[in-house]
Amino acid sequence: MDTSFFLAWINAIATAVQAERDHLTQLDAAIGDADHGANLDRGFAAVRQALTDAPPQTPGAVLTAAGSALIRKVGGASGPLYGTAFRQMGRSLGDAAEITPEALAAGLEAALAGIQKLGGAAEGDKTLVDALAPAVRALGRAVQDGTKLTDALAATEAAAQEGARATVPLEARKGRASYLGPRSVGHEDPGAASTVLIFAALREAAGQA
Amino acid sequence: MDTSFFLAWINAIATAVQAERDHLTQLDAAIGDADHGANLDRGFAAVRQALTDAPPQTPGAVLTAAGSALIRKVGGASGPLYGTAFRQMGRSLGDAAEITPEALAAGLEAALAGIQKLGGAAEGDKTLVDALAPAVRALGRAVQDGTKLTDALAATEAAAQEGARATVPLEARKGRASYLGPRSVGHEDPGAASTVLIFAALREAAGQA
Amino acid sequence: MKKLINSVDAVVTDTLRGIAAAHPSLRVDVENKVIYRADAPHQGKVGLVSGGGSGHEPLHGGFVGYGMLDAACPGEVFTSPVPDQMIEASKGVDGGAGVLHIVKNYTGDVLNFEMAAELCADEGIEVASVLVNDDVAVQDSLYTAGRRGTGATLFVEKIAGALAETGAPLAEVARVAKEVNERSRSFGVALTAGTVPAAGRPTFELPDTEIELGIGIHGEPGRTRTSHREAREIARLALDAIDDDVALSGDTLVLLNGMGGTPLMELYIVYAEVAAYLEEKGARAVRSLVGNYVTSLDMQGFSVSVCRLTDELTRLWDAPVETPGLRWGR
Amino acid sequence: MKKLINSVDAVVTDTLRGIAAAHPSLRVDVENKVIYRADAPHQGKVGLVSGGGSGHEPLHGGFVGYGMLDAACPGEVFTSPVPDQMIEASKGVDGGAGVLHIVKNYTGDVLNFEMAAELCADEGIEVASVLVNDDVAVQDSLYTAGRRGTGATLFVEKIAGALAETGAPLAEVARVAKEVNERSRSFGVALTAGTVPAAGRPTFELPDTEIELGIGIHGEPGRTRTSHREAREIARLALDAIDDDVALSGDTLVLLNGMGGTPLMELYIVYAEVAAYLEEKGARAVRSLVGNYVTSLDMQGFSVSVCRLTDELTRLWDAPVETPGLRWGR
Ligand SMILES: Nc1ncnc2c1ncn2[C@@H]1O[C@H](COP(=O)(O)OP(=O)(O)O)[C@@H](O)[C@H]1O
Ligand SMILES: Nc1ncnc2c1ncn2[C@@H]1O[C@H](COP(=O)(O)OP(=O)(O)O)[C@@H](O)[C@H]1O
Ligand SMILES: [Mg+2]
Ligand SMILES: [Mg+2]
Ligand SMILES: [Mg+2]
Ligand SMILES: [Mg+2]
Repeated sequence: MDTSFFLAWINAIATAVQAERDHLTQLDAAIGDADHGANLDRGFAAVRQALTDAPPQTPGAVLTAAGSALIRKVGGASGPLYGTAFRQMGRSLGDAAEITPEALAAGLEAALAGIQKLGGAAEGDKTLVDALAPAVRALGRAVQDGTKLTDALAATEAAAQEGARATVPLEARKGRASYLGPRSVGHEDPGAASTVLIFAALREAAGQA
Repeated sequence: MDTSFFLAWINAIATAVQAERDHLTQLDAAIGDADHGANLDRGFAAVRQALTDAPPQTPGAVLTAAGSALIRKVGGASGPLYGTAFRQMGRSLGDAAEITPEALAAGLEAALAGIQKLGGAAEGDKTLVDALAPAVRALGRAVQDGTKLTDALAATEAAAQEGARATVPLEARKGRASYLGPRSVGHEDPGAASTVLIFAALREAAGQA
Repeated sequence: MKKLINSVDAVVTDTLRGIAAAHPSLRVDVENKVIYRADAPHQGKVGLVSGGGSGHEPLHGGFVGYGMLDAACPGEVFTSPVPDQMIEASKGVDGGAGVLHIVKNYTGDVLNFEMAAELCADEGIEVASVLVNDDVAVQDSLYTAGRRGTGATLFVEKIAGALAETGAPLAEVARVAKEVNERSRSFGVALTAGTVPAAGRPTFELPDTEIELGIGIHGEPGRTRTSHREAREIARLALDAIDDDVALSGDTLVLLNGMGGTPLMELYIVYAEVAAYLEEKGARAVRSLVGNYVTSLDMQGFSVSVCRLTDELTRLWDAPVETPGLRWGR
Repeated sequence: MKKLINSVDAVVTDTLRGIAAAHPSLRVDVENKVIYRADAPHQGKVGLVSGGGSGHEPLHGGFVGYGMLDAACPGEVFTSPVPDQMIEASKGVDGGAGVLHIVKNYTGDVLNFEMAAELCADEGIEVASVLVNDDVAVQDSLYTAGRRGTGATLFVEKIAGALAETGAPLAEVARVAKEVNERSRSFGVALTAGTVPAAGRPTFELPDTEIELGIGIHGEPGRTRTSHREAREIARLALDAIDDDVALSGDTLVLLNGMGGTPLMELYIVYAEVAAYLEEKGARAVRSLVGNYVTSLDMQGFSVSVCRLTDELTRLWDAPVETPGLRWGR
């Protein structure tokens, strides 16, 4: 996976977030403050702009730039969290020009660690970690098993999807939804839903590559 | 017509205003500020209270006390206008113990004159004057013709009713409805509607006497 | 209807209890429905009394205090107060220099204040009255009730109050009050109608795509209805109406007033357009207020009032004031 | 959705343009979205910076001025600002005595302010932070995000601002800010939900017969829904929640805060009940504010905040302040 692969991924995320903007916002209206779609759409539009204005030359630089743009433009909880995730992943990829599946898996592990260090959420707290953590584990396993990349990424997306769905019955302990206590039960976490979009975009990018 | 006749009249007005409170308010909502029913209901409740607290001994005193209570408790445009009307009528009746139809007609003329002096409205301005003036004229004619009192009061009520209905197509030149300009057209004036109640109550009181 | 009230009949009394509890600088006669400066009357100072229907808070009770009103008489919701209240208030604030009645031009207010003024005269209190009629949405003529009094009432109360505080005589205070009114114009726009508690539902219905132009402060519908549009264009419609009536120029005092249910954010958005419009016309908003001052229950919308200033009016506007609703310089 | 805006995307910028036009005492950097005191920085004075999502006006921009904040950073509607804004603001107000960040406890605000504080430290600006978390509607625990910051933010900004004005060092200003927060509790009630411009419809639906208890200021639904009832009982529900958390007694400062769409009349009606409740408990509201201060767009409802005063806090509360939203003593 080269620089253009990662540019394609980011692009696919931006497209998906724009298409799902209202859906994400509606999820956030139920247990948050009705801005998750608007936040990410604004953020990934800024990411696209940043990548056009100063095209990065390595996969790591693409992700670092994307993360920085998210931190600069999103605000809210998801801005620093996703921003840190992309920046940590970018740092983990270093300045390699070509990324192996193993490096991709390690990068996503770094992203997860970054989010958890910053936000302090564990699995089961009904946050995007509930989609991200199983996806990262699924990718790690698939890569270890030598699964073909497109299959590995399909499994990753499926794991994220399942993790997101599994947030529905949970009571939130982190983020705004936690204010609702038991009333947060019965709704999908918006951040988990946007994490699914990120992994769907990754599979898509791999399918086109 | 003796003191108890006038007490019965006032009582009948209070009952009618209470029953028609919402209707009067809805008329006022269309071209005013949605309080005419509440205003008059508050006012005639206070009138009832005043007449119970200190029972007046003559017809004139009944009307003067009623007018004073309206001025003290209603506020708005209708409070001083109706209050002045009853006070002027009370003054016109003097301290007679028994009121003739002629004196009644003269009293209502005084009421009309009081309202017009205070409010400056002419017929056709889409106010309660549009119901009051033709009613006063009808009573004067009937009394002059020697019509039986109950018939005379039925004609008076009919004239008020017709006058009220005739306010519908008018454009208001006085009161709040005048702010609407041409948009006041097509609605019955709430004050004209309450004037009809007053004459209906008068006919009722005569029917029971 | 969903309101924070105890009962429809108690709204005015309960509001007065709240005002009394919140503002030790005021003395509230809940039974007679009069709000006084706690330290009224002031010997030798002209007393300022205003009043009108409730539902316009902070007008008038929120403008009682140093440098503004000496007393306010709240009527029932959207219903002018009764003469008894005005007489009581006038007696309570008369410091021997007479009393100025500030009356918004509505038939009810005018009639009740007129009756009160007559009865005050009978009791030996000198009363002068000023009529506020700033609303350009209403066509004025000899044969109609004339223009409504709306936002400019605040200008009149503040500026006349400042002059009264200097010990000026009644005729002078009345003169400046009239001058402020003559130099002021207002226009209002509604996005939704307010709900009178006793009526239980909005005074008029507006679809989501329409707004009312030329509304007053009593929930009466406006002169015309038009399609909802950008804040910029709505501000322009309002200011065009004012500018058509009297050309906007020079230094002005601007009140961008919320009708009660509109958030401050939106008022600032409109104010940005108002300031830009004035500049285009070669006028300048050298003094301004943005917020809820002369409201209409929970109505959504705004009114804009412009007073063309003179040096005297600017100086009096800047003079110290200390009321619940307006406070500076002290 | 019917709002006075030019476009959904421009609400924050247009609001800033309006604030800039209305308040010459402020310097507004519309592009970087920072509102400064026009005369910042003050040499030797601790700089106070706060910020948070837009839609809560006058919080925070309306509290920039003498005796309160030196700068405010508005985020998008209901979205915390970004670190760049906070860094810019901190640089702009640092007079060499360090900067206090006043942060409402929301994950987004906390994370963004944390990042900003780190980057400020890198640039040699001393930063202390105080977290406001006064909302008793939220169950607090080690494993959750903790309590929200709501109305008490105003108390913290006013009192810390007054102390900073005396030239007190950063540690002292941070100490008093924390003390105010610890002594304050809030609870909110909604009659209707607000509408985020970008979402286009109310965040939640409430039937005409129900109210939400324990709402925050971001349109999030509350903890429980109950039947609508008299203002007296609703006030009691709110104060019971506070009193259960920390017994109400002694002299208190009370904020009866409107959520943006509720008229002042109703706020006074609720305040009368709040004052009566406190008296029943043997506490007293010796200082109070009634009005729209920490809002949630056009939401209808109120929040009540109570701070148990000390002599020091009372003195600092009474100290002069001159901001668009709060002004006395000058
Ligand atoms: N402490 C946390 N750790 C991980 N994710 C979190 C945390 N707090 C919130 N989130 C995620 O952020 C999402 C909300 O993002 P967004 O709506 O953009 O921000 P905000 O909550 O500030 O409005 C939540 O759905 C949740 O997945
Ligand atoms: N100048 C006037 N002369 C006669 N009647 C008037 C005048 N102004 C208003 N009215 C009457 O008063 C009625 C309204 O009364 P009400 O609603 O109680 O008072 P307000 O208009 O102050 O709310 C109108 O329908 C009209 O009939
Ligand atoms: Mg959100
Ligand atoms: Mg009326
Ligand atoms: Mg009325
Ligand atoms: Mg948010």
